[in-house]
Amino acid sequence: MKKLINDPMAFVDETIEGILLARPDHLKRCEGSERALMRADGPVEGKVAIVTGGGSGHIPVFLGYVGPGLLDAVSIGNVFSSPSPDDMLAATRAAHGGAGVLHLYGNYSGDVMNFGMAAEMAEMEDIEVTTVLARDDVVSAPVAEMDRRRAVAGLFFAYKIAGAHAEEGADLAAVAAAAEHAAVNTRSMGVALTPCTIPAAGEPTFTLGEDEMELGMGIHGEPGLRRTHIMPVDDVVDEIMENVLGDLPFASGDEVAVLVNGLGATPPEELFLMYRRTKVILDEAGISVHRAFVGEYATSMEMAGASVSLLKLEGDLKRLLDAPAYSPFLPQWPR
Amino acid sequence: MKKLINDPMAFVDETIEGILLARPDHLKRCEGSERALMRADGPVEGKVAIVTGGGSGHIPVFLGYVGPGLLDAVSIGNVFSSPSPDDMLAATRAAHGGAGVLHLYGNYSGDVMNFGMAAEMAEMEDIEVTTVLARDDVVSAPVAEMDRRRAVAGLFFAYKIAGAHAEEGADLAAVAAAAEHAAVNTRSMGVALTPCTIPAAGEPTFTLGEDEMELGMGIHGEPGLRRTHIMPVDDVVDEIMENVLGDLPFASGDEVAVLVNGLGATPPEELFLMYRRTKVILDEAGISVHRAFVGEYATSMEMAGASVSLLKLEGDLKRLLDAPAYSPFLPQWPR
Amino acid sequence: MEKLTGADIIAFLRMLAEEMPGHRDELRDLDARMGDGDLGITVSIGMKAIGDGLADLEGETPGTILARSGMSFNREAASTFGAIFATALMGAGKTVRDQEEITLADLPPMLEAAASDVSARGGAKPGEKTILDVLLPMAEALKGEVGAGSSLPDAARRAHEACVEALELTKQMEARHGRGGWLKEKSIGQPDPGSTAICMMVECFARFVAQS
Amino acid sequence: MEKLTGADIIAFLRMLAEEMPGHRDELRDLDARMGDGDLGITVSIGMKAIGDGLADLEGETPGTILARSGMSFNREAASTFGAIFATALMGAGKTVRDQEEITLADLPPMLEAAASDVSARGGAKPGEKTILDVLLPMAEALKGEVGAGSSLPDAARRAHEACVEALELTKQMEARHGRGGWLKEKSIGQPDPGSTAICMMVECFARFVAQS
Ligand SMILES: Nc1ncnc2c1ncn2[C@@H]1O[C@H](COP(=O)(O)OP(=O)(O)O)[C@@H](O)[C@H]1O
Ligand SMILES: Nc1ncnc2c1ncn2[C@@H]1O[C@H](COP(=O)(O)OP(=O)(O)O)[C@@H](O)[C@H]1O
Ligand SMILES: [Mg+2]
Ligand SMILES: [Mg+2]
Ligand SMILES: [Mg+2]
Ligand SMILES: [Mg+2]
Repeated sequence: MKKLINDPMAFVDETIEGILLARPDHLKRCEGSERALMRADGPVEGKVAIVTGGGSGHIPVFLGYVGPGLLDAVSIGNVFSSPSPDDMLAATRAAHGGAGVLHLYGNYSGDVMNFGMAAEMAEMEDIEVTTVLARDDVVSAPVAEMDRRRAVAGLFFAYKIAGAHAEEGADLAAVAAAAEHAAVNTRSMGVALTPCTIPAAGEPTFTLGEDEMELGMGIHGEPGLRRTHIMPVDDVVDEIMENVLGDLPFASGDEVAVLVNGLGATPPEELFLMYRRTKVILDEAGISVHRAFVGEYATSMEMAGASVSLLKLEGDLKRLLDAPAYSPFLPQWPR
Repeated sequence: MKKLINDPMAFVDETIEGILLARPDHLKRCEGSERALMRADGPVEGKVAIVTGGGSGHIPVFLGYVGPGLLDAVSIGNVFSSPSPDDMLAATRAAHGGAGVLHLYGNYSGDVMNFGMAAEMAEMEDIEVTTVLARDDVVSAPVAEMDRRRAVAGLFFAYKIAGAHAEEGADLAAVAAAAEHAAVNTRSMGVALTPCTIPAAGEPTFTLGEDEMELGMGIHGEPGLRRTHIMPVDDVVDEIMENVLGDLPFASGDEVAVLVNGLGATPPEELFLMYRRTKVILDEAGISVHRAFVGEYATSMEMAGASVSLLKLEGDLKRLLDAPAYSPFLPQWPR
Repeated sequence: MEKLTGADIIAFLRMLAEEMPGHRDELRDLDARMGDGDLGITVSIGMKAIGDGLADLEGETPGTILARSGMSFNREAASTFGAIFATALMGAGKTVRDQEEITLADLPPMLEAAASDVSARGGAKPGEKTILDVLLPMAEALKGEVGAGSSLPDAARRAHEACVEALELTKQMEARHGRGGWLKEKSIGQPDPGSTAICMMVECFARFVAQS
Repeated sequence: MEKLTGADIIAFLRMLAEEMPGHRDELRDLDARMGDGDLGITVSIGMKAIGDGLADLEGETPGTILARSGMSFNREAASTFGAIFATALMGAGKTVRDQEEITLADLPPMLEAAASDVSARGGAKPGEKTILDVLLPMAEALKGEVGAGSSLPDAARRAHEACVEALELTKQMEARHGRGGWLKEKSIGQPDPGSTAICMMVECFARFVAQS
């Protein structure tokens, strides 16, 4: 295990310490939890609070999305494991500005069950909670069973859009509706080239042969569509786009935002090669690109691989996507 | 070689195509060269133009630093190889806004010689050129031979500061002086855990054993201080900081900006672990941190490793570092 | 031993806290074949958390000890299994809330309450390769033992046998929940990792009541 | 063959363009031991660029062909070696600018001009493990051949021998320039990669003038 770490068991807590030292003006701890962080200027009185959370190992997901125009608080689990309901409750309580709380996170069963417990506890404290789940990975279940789909990098769009709507002063139902609109309009698929290692486990959770890649693999190594010999990037993108475009389905005349996300070890250069092919395919399909995001928006530590996400822009989505937002964990927005 | 690429020989040109497709509002080609890019709104009349360049494989270095408040044009070499003087000349000519050009880049002999040829050609066309070299890697030569030192991620500070001063309307001599001030006030040292592969070469240029790291290794795999068994990150930072602090030397009462840079495969989490220890050491030394930058500011494709850079803030440097600047290839600035 | 006091439950949980981390790699490898590999760590950390919390539970009733231990587990090792396991222990504990002791006759309703709360929390039904598929067969087996008037140690041995048989049957099931759910038909052939962990705990329980 | 016309220079450069890429891996490995590994690619791409540019140079003088070929090399394969090699070819070409043909007697001043321009461009002095350390010994050897009235093929063979000997001596030198410069005393023991490439070209030259 080649990592720049100290004690593997202290990995998450020490990372949080480093983050708080580096960003004292941006983040602070939520009262009553070592594993929950919030906007340094929060709670924002009268604003719908958006709370997220999930396993560690995915920065900027999750804590990197806390900030003005984005989310309010986050609970932090061990690497690739759900946070505890106590930490989720602490985040919910601390972020609550009197206008209700949106729990917005990825559709993983550990997170769903633990956030479910936290939401029940919050309701007992008279905090209104609504839940929206990102579930953008087209490979993870057939479209008819969308509620079984897992979330990958496309979660970014739901964060950005819900965050912008909350910042505008929308109420809880409206913020949740915008988040859900983004979630159901987003489709993603990825490819993995190398595994990553959970520090406390010490060994990669899966293996890929010297010349292999897995199309559709999830960001924790969940099984994908198929394992294949390394292919040229254009062929990889062709297969990704075939699955992504056909799923919503996207159609000629649509306007989209594109996210090409790197999982960690894949260099920026290769992400732009992926975008290059994506753009050609979209042009051919008569689909126009409003904005392209290319970079690391959801990582899996040192995993090599990438994903392409499309968000179909309709109604308010474009305005909300374009709204300002700030977090020092994110790439600068294209403008 | 596990990469998301097409033909390895087309890697650089296809990357540039992808970048231009993704960022049409931000970058355009310089006239007369396929390997030179500039601000889409350039040349900026009356402003000192800053031109950089170097080998590919380091995004956001070099082209990611072109933008408002930053640089004006860039020439792009093959992976880890200098651009040609023709491309440097094309960038110089295209960016020139009538107020002279600063050639600002890293101290690598290929770049120095080729930029030297380009500067001579530019002068023949009556374009005034001044050159400043970043040379921040403390390991690469003793302090008495600073002019033999290579540049690593600390180049970022020289870019940011020179870019801000040019944007303010300073003249060529003043912009060059600010760049040189940043360059001589910056000290860096890194560590490498795994190699990377030049696409056209197909094989890693160096090897490191399963349990080895190399302290002080350069961003192309240049030899460092010593090769050692993997150490805890705190010990790595201790050794880096001992070399960095002693070199300027930094002293109690100094105010610095810190850059913890990831080389590519090292996850953000680990960079924050590095910052955590760096901050403790600086506190103990009585050195205060004005701003911390933690992320990927200069990569080496899929290399795992990181570096710590310190900029001693004096005079105008703080104001220039804090000035706004925009490029979609960079992390959002801490504010 | 025919009755379990709070002190007995604490002793048993301490035994689990000591022994279960020894299964860490086995559970990790099993779970890694089901999509990720977190279960080994989850069970190690969660059991250690239970162990660390026991000192504060001296003098409490068996039901409270179980419920609070479930919460400790999931606080330190939150995860799908953590939430499910906490839900199960809370459900079981609730059933014997005010009792100072529990006997063999209490075990079937405790297991049934655990299963029904787990089902409510995670939406699983029997046959979907979850811990329900060992909890319910054990409840059935224990009902039989109660009817036959067995001793607690004999019944516990029998419950463990039923658990092992039921675990074997999970191999043929297709996972629908947790990360294993994405494997679809590829999940067939492997035993359910969560149920494997339960089986290890029951084996421990059988030894505990036999030896005390 | 005692004189080299423009057509001869083109034929020789075409031979280099065909043969030098065959040394790609050898040069890469040698250069990789000196800090990076780009020299193999540099020489392959650069020589191909020279080859591709030759058609446009038909009818030009030897000096122009050499100078323009140096620029082609560095345009496509810019690098330390590219800049140095272009500088060398431009310096050599300049020396015989207007001549339609070159003879043995032209070679020593061509090599000396190349070395002095390289030194001006890169700041190296003899003994610092650069191509100067083969260029200057070859110039000396060729001066001797001119004095002895040797034939061009004999002189070229002798120049190659001098180059091989000089290359051997670079092993003992400590690099100060390029990426090898950072290796300091660790660069001792390896021959200079750039000088190795020059030696390969000179070997080619000796064969060219012998066979034509
Ligand atoms: N909905 C559910 N109901 C009951 N048990 C479940 C459910 N989902 C998962 N489990 C149990 O949890 C185990 C997996 O736990 P864990 O590894 O923590 O979760 P994940 O699958 O999210 O990685 C499974 O083997 C199964 O026994
Ligand atoms: N300043 C210099 N003067 C002359 N030759 C040089 C100089 N620097 C490097 N060289 C030559 O160039 C070769 C290295 O070329 P290359 O691999 O392109 O450069 P780099 O060392 O930057 O990777 C060296 O082996 C040496 O022969
Ligand atoms: Mg990375
Ligand atoms: Mg990366
Ligand atoms: Mg699991
Ligand atoms: Mg080299």
